[in-house]
Amino acid sequence: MSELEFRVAIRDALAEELERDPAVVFFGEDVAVPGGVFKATPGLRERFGPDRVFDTPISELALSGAAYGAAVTGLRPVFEVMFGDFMALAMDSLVNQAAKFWYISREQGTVPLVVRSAVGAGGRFGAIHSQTHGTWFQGIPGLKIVFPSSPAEAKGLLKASIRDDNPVVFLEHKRLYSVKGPPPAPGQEVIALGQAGIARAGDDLTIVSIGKGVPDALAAADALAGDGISVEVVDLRTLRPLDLPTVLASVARTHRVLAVEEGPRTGGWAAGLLGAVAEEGLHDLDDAWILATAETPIPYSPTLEDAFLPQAEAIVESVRSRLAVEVAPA
Amino acid sequence: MSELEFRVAIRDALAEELERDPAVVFFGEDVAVPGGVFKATPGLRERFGPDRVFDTPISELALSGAAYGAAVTGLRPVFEVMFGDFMALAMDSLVNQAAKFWYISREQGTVPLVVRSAVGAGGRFGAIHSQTHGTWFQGIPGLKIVFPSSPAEAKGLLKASIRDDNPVVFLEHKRLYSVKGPPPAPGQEVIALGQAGIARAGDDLTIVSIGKGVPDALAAADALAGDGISVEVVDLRTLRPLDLPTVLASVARTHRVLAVEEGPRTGGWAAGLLGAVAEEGLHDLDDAWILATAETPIPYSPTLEDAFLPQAEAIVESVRSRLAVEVAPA
Amino acid sequence: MSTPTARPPTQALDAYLDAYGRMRLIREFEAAMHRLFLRGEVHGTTHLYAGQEAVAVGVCMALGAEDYVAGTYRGHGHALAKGTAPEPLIAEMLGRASGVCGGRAGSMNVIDLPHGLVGCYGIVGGSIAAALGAGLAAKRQGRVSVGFFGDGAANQAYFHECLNLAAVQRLPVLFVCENNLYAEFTPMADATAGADIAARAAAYAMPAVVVDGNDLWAVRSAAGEAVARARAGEGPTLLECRTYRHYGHSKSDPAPYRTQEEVDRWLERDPLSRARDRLVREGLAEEQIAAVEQATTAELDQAIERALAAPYPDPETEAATEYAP
Amino acid sequence: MSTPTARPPTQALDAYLDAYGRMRLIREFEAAMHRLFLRGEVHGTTHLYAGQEAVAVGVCMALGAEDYVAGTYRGHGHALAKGTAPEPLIAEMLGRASGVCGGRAGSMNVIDLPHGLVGCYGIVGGSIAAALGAGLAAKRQGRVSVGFFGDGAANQAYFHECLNLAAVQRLPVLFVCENNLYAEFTPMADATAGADIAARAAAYAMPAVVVDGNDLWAVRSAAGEAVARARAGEGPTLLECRTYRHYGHSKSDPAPYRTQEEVDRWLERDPLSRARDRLVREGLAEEQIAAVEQATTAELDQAIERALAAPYPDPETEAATEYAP
Ligand SMILES: Cc1ncc(C[n+]2csc(CCOP(=O)(O)OP(=O)(O)O)c2C)c(N)n1
Ligand SMILES: Cc1ncc(C[n+]2csc(CCOP(=O)(O)OP(=O)(O)O)c2C)c(N)n1
Ligand SMILES: [Mg+2]
Ligand SMILES: [Mg+2]
Repeated sequence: MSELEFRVAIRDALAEELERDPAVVFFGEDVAVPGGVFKATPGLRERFGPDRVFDTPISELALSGAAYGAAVTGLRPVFEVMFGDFMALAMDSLVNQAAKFWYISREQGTVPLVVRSAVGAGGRFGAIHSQTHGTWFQGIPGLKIVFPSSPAEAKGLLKASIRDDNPVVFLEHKRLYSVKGPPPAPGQEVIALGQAGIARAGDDLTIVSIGKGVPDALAAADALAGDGISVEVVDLRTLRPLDLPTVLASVARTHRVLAVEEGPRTGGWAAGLLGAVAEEGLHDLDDAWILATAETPIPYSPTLEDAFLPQAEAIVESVRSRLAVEVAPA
Repeated sequence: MSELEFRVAIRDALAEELERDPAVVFFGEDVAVPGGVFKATPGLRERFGPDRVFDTPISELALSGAAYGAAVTGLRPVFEVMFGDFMALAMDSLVNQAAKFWYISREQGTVPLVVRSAVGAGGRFGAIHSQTHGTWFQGIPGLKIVFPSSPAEAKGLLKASIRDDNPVVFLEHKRLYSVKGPPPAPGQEVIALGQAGIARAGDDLTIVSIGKGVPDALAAADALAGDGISVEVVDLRTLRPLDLPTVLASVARTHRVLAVEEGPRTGGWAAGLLGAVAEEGLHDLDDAWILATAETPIPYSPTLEDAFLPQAEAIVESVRSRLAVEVAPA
Repeated sequence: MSTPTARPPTQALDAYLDAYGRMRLIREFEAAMHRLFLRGEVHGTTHLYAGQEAVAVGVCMALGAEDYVAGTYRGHGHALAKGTAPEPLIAEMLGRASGVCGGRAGSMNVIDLPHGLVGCYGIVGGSIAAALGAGLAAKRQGRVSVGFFGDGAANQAYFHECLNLAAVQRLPVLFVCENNLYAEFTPMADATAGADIAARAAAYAMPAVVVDGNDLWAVRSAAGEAVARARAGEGPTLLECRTYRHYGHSKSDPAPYRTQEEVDRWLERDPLSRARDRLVREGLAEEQIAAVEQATTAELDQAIERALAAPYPDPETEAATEYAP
Repeated sequence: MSTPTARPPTQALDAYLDAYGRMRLIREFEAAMHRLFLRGEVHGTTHLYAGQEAVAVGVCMALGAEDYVAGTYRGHGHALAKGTAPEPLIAEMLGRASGVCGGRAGSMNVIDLPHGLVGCYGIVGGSIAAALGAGLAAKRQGRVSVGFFGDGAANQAYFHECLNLAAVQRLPVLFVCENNLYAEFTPMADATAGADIAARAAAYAMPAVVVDGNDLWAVRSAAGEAVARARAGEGPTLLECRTYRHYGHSKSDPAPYRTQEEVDRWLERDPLSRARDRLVREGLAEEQIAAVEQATTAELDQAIERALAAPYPDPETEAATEYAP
């Protein structure tokens, strides 16, 4: 079966949901006529018309507010905030309007909206076009935060996000757009939100990651298999809600967990995940640690950015040294 | 010696720093002529003049940008964003300008600014005037996040924040403004940022909290002493940087840690702290858990809000049940 | 930018009598909120609408039940004008389970979707965004959307981005600025460069009208024209309604920044008595008006009594979920 | 809003010759960046300023070394115009340790405080905020502050809140909108209600001037007047400079959305050749101009050579700290 490119998976998910439900609309900066700066959305305007797919001014806050207001009055808006870094401008409406509505209205209505953004470093885009904003929103009840790791997940999770009746913050890693992979398996065309996946089974160590971190962890697992270390890779898929049971079940078997995050250790999801694991599964745990980025902004220079990122080699290195340390005589 | 009220401690810190350094300016919505909605800043405009202390339009993003631009060109701005909930509107300039400048400019200049906000629930202000925004910013390298727990800390930490050459997000809990306490002890007029405090020494359990959570934890510790449980209370004071060594040293002695956060468990600082403790001090740890709020927005109704908050009684209850569970026969 | 003077009613006089009744309901409702706040029954803070009744009521007269309204934290008037019943609204202020939002929202954040009240917004400017978004849906549904906001909100990011986007998209939206001369304790002119909010619409080539916000007929007629434009696909309009709040900004504000002379001048232009006088001038009998007033008072008294008798939500049984299923 | 036509130079002709040299430097710098990008030496993305040189150079002619400038991600021209040396600027694009920011910032985020370049901003509208804040300091320091931004930024929150606040505070700020008719791939008029950016200044009672952004003399004179107002304590000014970028939006953009006819029309109005012609008309000798051109080319060639020879930062030895001490 022909391979699916990540950016095409995004496009197909949008097209299928626009087709399926006339309430779905899609808008953003340069997404319609130009088809998006990452070429993810060409052709949608031509197919669904300018009333349902349109370009907007550079007004992230208004886009966020427009999506909220439209979502509580009968539409299912999907909008793009080109780079996740710009989500700081769109935050108020998501946090203080969309995320609150279902609860404070006492369930009078739902807020079915999705905001898509390109995130992540490694593209030499510098400190203000490379951040991953998931953690900015992880502590906001009412929001869901989705971060696919493969083309099949991108399609299945975006379709589920558009069908979800809650506001969804959807992250697309820049370095995944050109990745090709198998299309969704039968029955996986729509992937339930809040359900982590076991990307690889193993016995000695659980590596938990999300988004681009998952292929990196899988590559590391291959290398570590050569060392005789059997790694289980858990793909979180969503940062909120967090599928703790799947992680706990894995750790209960492997007794060791490494959380790999492309972002700073302090205030990141990785530390929070280990905290939750410690709270629930402390006595299953022989070791728990984090591989994250340095506590600085993201550098531009290739040498600095490469060293900054927790790539596959860094994961391998971290596991080897941590396990060695562990067995070293006290 | 006469007691110091929290709001007066804030005012005194501002006045002393405005007096000490002509580069310090202070602005915000209704802070100058009206003296602030929490009556924290009356008299400053009269004393230092309208060029240094002034009221502004309702433009949180511009205030944040103005503070950043002024800070990199020679001023030391302090500005108020009335309620922490509104920080979502001010986020972009703090995250994408102020927090990045020192690093990406390769230390060409510093960004000495402070943004003060009233935070926290319990005042019946509802879901959009009761949030604590510290965790929204905890994952942003370059920022410092300060959250005092007493009048003396409010004064010492605000003075240190104004003298600090980095952007500081300063949180003031609404339910502390009217609290009175001893003024700063000699030598404590300025409290170094990034240094947690031992609010109470104990042997059986470490409770870590910050801001209003500290007096709550201290009240709980008193009650638990009656049960023969000796509680150590660690006052974090800053969420970024995080003083992990102080927490680890305490846990190394007590072997049990409870993190109390007025905010949701998922994506909160408490889970992240326990994760860091697990990473560094797993083998010191007999138990670790979190007392946080439900994963919903903050309710208005008194009965709902009281049940929502991790108050002293809830802390006592949590400790009693967790320790009981622990000693129960398997 | 034109300043229309009040014109002959475009609806039958009884519609204005009915509207006067609603203005009166809002006035008495706010007086009751004030009393209940002092009694400790209303919690936290509350922002009273008294003095501005003609704006919400006059605009809503021009709307259908299915049209959308977004109000502010000073929103009791917006809700009552759009059709929210007094009892669940009072109960919400009191934090009771029978509140329109079950006591979860409170005074600043009331939501009543069944009556087209998309929400009331604690964030200054938030109502502008909600109205913009509702306008996107309204355009497809043949409805219109209204966002109420204050003079202070005209300096907020939302004002600029949302008016521009609404104009670009030609959305059926009324942006209704209630210029009551103060943002909290700050005089409008001190914070608003140019001190002319209606003039800001020109930046977006959007039509704007300055209206006497204390004249029910003037508001109704200006709103009617804007609604007609919106329904005709001609896009958004900015209405600047000049008005005044009778109370301080919020419960805790004695409003020392306003001169007695200024307050008196505005009390002379009280929208309620002006509406009443006009109804008499237009030929309504004193008894007719008095009957409406008595009915209003009776309705409110009963609503308050029922609301006060309602239970608080029980945290044990309250089945709150983070997410919609 | 007045549209001044180019007037006799207010500075000696050699200042214009010097300015022409800087425009030429920018033009050749951008051509070099383009080549180096295609060679894989410049990474990520880059936004070229070619075609807009008269704006940055004309405005900076009216400034002193101590005045502040905030540029955009299309900022190479802003930096060079304000005095940043070509070599450290190129080295920054190349990600070398000798870059003006040590290779940490890259093309979109250049900072050069010693030359008064507060920063270049990857966030559309960010330069407006930086200029506002620098204006707060500048007012106390007797300096002025300039924020460059594009037509697309006029729809951003920052534009509205910052222009209003600058006007309220009467800050010495020039808001310089470089209207090059497109925001990325979107025509200005499609996203900007009213399609008149200078007119938006009226919303804040702020003076605005529309300038031919491809005429060095016109830009210099309009900027000079605005700077004079600012220094005199008369507050901010909005300059809308009509101009055009010669390249696509960024490295990856062939700009199919622009007609060849439109491109040709603007190439005829190329600011560089117009400046050169005017210098000749004003009586400068061909040799004088050629000498400057050769010097510029030589300076740039040497800068490129040196920058290419510089090492990349070494992550091992790079002692980065999260915080200032
Ligand atoms: C974004 C934001 N900033 C500040 C506040 C605090 N605040 C509440 S009401 C208010 C004044 C608003 O004035 P205006 O828009 O004129 O409305 P009015 O209260 O006069 O009806 C302010 C500053 C807020 N609620 N939201
Ligand atoms: C807040 C924000 N939104 C979107 C972008 C993506 N983006 C980069 S440049 C650009 C177009 C800006 O157009 P304009 O302001 O006219 O400047 P020009 O590129 O034409 O110089 C956009 C949308 C951004 N960098 N920042
Ligand atoms: Mg007002
Ligand atoms: Mg442009």
